[in-house]
Amino acid sequence: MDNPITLSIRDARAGYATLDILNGVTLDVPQGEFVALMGPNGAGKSTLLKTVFGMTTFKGGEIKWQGEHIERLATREILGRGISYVPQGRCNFPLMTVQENLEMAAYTIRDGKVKAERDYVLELFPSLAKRRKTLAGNMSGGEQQLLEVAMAVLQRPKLLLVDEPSVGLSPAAVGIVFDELLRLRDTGMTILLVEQNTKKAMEVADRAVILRLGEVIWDGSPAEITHDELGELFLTGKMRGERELEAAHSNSLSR
Amino acid sequence: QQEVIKIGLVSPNSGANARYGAFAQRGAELAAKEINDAGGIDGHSVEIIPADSVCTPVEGVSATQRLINQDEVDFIIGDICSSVTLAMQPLVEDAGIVLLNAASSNPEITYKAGVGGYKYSFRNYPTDEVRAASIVEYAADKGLKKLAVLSVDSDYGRGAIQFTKKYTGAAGVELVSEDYYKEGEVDYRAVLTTIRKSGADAILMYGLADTTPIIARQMIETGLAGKLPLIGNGEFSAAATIQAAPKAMNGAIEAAAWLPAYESEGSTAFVASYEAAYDGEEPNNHAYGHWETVHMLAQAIDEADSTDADAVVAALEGISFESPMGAITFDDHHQAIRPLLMLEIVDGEPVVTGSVAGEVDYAN
Amino acid sequence: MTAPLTILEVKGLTKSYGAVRAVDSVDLHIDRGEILGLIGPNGSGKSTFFDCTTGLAEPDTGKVLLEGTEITNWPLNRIAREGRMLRSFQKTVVFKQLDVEENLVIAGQMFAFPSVASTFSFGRAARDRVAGLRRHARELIELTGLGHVAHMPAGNLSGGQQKLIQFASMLMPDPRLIMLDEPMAGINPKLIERVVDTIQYANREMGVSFLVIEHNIDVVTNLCSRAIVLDQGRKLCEGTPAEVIANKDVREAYLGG
Amino acid sequence: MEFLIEQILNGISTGSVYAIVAVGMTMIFGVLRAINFAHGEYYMLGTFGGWYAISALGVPYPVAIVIGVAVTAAIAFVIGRLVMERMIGAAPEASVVATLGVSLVLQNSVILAFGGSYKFFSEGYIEPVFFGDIGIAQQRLLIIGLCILVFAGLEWMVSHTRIGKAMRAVSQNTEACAVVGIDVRTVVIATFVLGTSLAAFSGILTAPVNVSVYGSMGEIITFKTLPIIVMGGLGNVRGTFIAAMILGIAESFVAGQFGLQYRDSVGFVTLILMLLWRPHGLFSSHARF
Amino acid sequence: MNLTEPYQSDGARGVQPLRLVLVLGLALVALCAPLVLGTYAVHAAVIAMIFLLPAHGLNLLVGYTGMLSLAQAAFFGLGAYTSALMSIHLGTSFPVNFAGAALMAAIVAVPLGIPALRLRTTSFVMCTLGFVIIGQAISKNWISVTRGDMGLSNIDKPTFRLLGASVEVAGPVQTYYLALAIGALATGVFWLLVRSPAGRNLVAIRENETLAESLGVPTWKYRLAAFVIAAAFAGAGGSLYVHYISVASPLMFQTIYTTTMLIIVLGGGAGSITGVVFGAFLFVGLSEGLRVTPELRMIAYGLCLLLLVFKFPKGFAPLLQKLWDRAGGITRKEGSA
Ligand SMILES: Nc1ncnc2c1ncn2[C@@H]1O[C@H](COP(=O)(O)OP(=O)(O)OP(=O)(O)O)[C@@H](O)[C@H]1O
Ligand SMILES: Nc1ncnc2c1ncn2[C@@H]1O[C@H](COP(=O)(O)OP(=O)(O)OP(=O)(O)O)[C@@H](O)[C@H]1O
Ligand SMILES: [Mg+2]
Ligand SMILES: [Mg+2]
Repeated sequence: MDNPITLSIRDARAGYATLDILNGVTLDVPQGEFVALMGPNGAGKSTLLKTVFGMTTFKGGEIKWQGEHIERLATREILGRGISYVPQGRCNFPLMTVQENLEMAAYTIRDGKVKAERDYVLELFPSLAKRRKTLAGNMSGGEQQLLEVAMAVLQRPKLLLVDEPSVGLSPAAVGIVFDELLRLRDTGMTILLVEQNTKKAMEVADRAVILRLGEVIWDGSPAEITHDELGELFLTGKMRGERELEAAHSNSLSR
Repeated sequence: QQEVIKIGLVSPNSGANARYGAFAQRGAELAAKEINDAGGIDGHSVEIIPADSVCTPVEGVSATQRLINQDEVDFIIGDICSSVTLAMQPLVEDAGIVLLNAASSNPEITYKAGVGGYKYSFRNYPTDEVRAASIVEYAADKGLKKLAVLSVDSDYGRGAIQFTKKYTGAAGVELVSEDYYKEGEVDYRAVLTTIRKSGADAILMYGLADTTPIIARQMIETGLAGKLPLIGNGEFSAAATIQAAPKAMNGAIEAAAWLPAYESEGSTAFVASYEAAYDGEEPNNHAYGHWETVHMLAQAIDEADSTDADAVVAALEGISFESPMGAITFDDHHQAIRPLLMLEIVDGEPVVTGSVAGEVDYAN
Repeated sequence: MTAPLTILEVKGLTKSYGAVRAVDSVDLHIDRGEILGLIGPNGSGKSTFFDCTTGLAEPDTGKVLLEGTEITNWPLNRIAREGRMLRSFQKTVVFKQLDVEENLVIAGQMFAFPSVASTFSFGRAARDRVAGLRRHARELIELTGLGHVAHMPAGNLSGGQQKLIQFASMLMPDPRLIMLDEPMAGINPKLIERVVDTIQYANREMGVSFLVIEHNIDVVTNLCSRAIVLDQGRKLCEGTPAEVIANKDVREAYLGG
Repeated sequence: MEFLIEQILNGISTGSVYAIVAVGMTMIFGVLRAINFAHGEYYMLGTFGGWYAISALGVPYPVAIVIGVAVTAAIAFVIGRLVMERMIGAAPEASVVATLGVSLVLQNSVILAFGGSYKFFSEGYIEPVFFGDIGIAQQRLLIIGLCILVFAGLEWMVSHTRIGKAMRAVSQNTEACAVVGIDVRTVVIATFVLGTSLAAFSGILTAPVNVSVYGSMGEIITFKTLPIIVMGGLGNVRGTFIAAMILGIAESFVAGQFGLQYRDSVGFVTLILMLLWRPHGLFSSHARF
Repeated sequence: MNLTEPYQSDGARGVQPLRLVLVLGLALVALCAPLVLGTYAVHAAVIAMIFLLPAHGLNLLVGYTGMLSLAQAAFFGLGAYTSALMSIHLGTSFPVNFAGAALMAAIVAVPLGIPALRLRTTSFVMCTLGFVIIGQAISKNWISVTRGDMGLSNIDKPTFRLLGASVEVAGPVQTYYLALAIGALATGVFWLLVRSPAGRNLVAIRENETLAESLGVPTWKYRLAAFVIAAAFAGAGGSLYVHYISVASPLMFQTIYTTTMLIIVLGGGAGSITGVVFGAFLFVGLSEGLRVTPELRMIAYGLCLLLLVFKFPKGFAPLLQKLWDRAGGITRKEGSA
């Protein structure tokens, strides 16, 4: 993994209106890396993705994409630079059919390949193909989730920000989605994935980043951390070792 | 030091009826200017203080309250919409200020004024009763026995028809259909179509000046023009109206308090100076009415030789005002007794066929 | 070993939308004190099944009986109020502008007050009732670990936090039966453990029965005593989680080989 | 029988006018989720523009149409940038107050600017043509024709062009728009200008048969339009057309049979009856909870 | 965040001296106003308090239940006619007419509400607007009762009859105190209402109806209740109005009445009692104040509305809330945990 750094976040601080959520996040992502962002609920994972995509109030630090400052750009401009975002929760056009939603996904792209790609995702997710003509808003939760992933894929991003794609998906569907993500990674796409399904995330990701209270508290290869330790981190923000050290330390003081 | 005589003018300056209010205000201000240029009312100049009623009782009352308590006017003229005038009457009564109305047609206004009623309210505007009566008569003479009603949906339009019904029996005239249109209505085809079927001889209309041309044109469309004349009131005789649809307006019969085309030096002089003052805009009857009323008030003040309300009331009760249309006096309900012109449009020109000065009988 | 008393019984429930048969003559029963799992591929009709049993949607055919009384086509609110049978929604919903505590108090109200009319009273009695609800709410807030955000507008909380509010709200009235639509979706592993504990706690201590839709197989296995699999609106199979997972139809339809 | 035909004809000719105004409003509602209580004012502005062009500049009627629409579009653009743009994502209540404000300003500015006198619109093709006993002004036939053209055009635009798709998208989910790269602001402004221009267009088209031109003429149109857009299923182009025709014909019959004074209730009575029968409007599709 | 006003457990307990001063001060001002103000200003205050009643009702619908209803004007008119007809034909005294008007409005609201409440959002708005239009048509055409466009005129000033003696409340100043009493009472009742558990359920409905349903709240009953109560408030306002203005005519169904109520509530701050009370005085005051320029009046008013929307999108309520908090020595953090 000695590819050039494409996305570099330096001491980013951001939030909503007056309240700060991210207080100084630093993260460098090399081209073509698959990064899994994890952390307890409310840690700021979604906020981080939104911040990269320019949907929060930015409060300081810097975000560079392919060497260019993007922290002050409008969402559309960011999208124009090859960054796509799959938000958490419902984000489709409920009164349009699946077909139309997929068409809208490629709104900014004008070339012949769009149709072929649409057919590709439809055969990739047969349950969508079945519902081609159903209104997106009437589909099941999982079906909508799939639709949104499909929409992102159609945007041919260089960097894909995807927020909890596995929510509400059956194990089988989860498998398909992650296989697709890996395939995209192999085509050189950089992926920033937020997952609560840590097991699955650890399997597929090249690198795990753990966020807590708006700060990166752990950053390394999934191999270096067991599932239990991960849980510990979520709760206390500390690894086992550290806790014992501290205990010892405080003892020594109390003497 | 000559202190100014303040005359409050309550009229709609905004909303649907703003265009009538504008005429009223311009008429009144023109009169004030004329009076002041002639040296004022023995030395005192007069000032018109306008206040917006939006043609809504609550706004009208507020406007009046302001005129009385804030601007401390000596007299009030207004409003155009009857409901507002009715709401103003008790106020001026309590405040002891003379109210001269120059445009509202609801009979209540004077049924409740004068003897045993509001002491300070006067109306210098023909009642629709007189108008209605004379129109019915006239129609009967012309052999127009079956009338289809198409009037504006307001106290004016509805009231006029109520009075008409009072006189139809005697004159052997029948109303074959009744329709009332909302102010600002633009589509009369449907109702005109029905009227064509109804076998009426004429369309009886007490309407608004600027809807007459619409109706006239749509009469042409629906093939009524030339077959059924318009009779009643609605500035049929205004140049603009006739020119909008001459074919339909020919033969129209109107009973009007005043019309721009009326040949009398006072009237033509007014039209001239109005058009001079307001870059060529043709005055309408509200403009004239308020112009005339201000002059009448001035005369009353002059005769009373004071601005004291009771003195002016006395003066008005005894007044005999020489208007361009003829002499005007008030009956004991403070309703002006004034001439009403009957006129007919003969190939594109209004022709005065007579003048009536009926009185209201308050018996029923 | 006396025969367990069934709390909810559904007979031949069918619901179709145009051509789609979302739910196709499904029979199902829940015993008192049981935690039943409902799983199946996406679009297999689980949520629709919930909607039809809880009165959010009208079933085409079929019967729903709660402790013997038929509640088919009762409106949602009546089922909740009189049946004490509550449900959560797959799409997380909370009272966005109200703080967490208020969210829970509202959840408790219709059960603390006997009638609609009585809620219009503002006397001491009413205020005490509400105060009581508030205390109860505080307990549940602590139980679900939302203490530090108790007074924040629920709408500003993270996806997971909102799920927890939804869950806590349903514990406010002491319910008979709770139907959860993917309670674990988007909740972090550690919290999942806690929610599982809470569910089991409510089940043990408060005697609440559960019907749980869940895609997280681990959760289903260590939470549910029994699981039912839907596929394309039909009941595919039924049994202990272990049995169900072993079933080969289930493997290909749901677990993906 | 012939009477029936004539009333239907009257209805259609009225309906066409409503339709053109209403479709603009319904499209604006679509993208902003806001009822534009000032919509009638643009109808008024258009009429005034045309009237002024004719009476002051003495241009022929067709040119006046262009001028009227252009002027309105310009004003609408400014208002769009200053006011409507900020209504994106705002509470519906806010947009009610804002559009009421705009309506007051426009209406009374015109009253102030053009004074109180009567204004009559003298141009247009008002000579009637007769089919047997039934007469109708050429102008009305023109309106009916243009109305059909306008709707054909809009239908095509909404379902086949990018901007059309974008409009539908904006009306459904603005966050998703950001995600797929639709610029909500531009779409809103464009829709607003288009919608108001349609109102203006309708205004000038009807001016010759409606003759009278005055500052508050917009209000009555706004109120005619409101029930139509709801019946048509808010934001639905085709629905609006049908609803407008239904209302036009219904009004003609009521006016013809029961009397003109009941006409203005027709719109809302029909609406309420319709809503009792189909609470979600005639043509609206709505997603599951 | 003013929408949660009644429920924010506001940190400070016990009586806050500053607040006490504030409240007593306002009360004093209200009581002494007529002594210092001119008749015209007093009259304006009366108008404000008359509109306050339907505004409270509207606030209950928009601010608490989340239903934007334009029907308030219709019930206002209905109340006015009822009150007027009672005093004309039955010669009853003001309290009776007042109650009668409120009751009539409430009763009529039921059959109107039942169909209307099946609707949501815009459809509901239009349906309620329809009620006003239809109300106008009825008042114009049911001539035998309403005398159509002639209207009902010189209706008695509010009169009270106690054991033979009959007192008439004439003129702005006297009416001011009557209106003040009624306004204060109404505000008090409203305060209790929204503070009651029912009030909380209404807010729940505003926030998310389906969720409220799923928690056992019979939303339909509550929405109907809100609609009826709101109508009663409007009817009462109409009664006070007609006895003060002394004319009832179809003009009462003009849009200007509807918009005035709307602006008072939305501008004052939907969901906040203080906001609406403030709004009533502010906006009536504004429209009166602008009379200094008859021609520019409405234009200026319109511009003020735009300014309002942009500067205070949630009305003045949040501002007042801050003031109130400060008086109570609270500084509320913007939510953050
Ligand atoms: N729109 C918003 N306005 C105000 N505060 C918000 C908003 N969205 C999120 N927050 C706050 O930001 C914090 C982080 O939210 P975020 O959604 O980033 O968490 P998360 O890590 O994505 O959690 P989850 O895994 O549950 O999605 C939360 O505690 C929440 O209170
Ligand atoms: N209102 C509706 N109109 C049309 N089709 C619908 C409607 N509601 C549900 N469906 C269809 O019914 C099927 C079942 O939907 P449902 O939400 O019950 O699935 P589910 O089992 O909950 O799936 P998931 O696990 O993804 O939530 C879906 O295929 C959906 O497309
Ligand atoms: Mg998140
Ligand atoms: Mg589901």
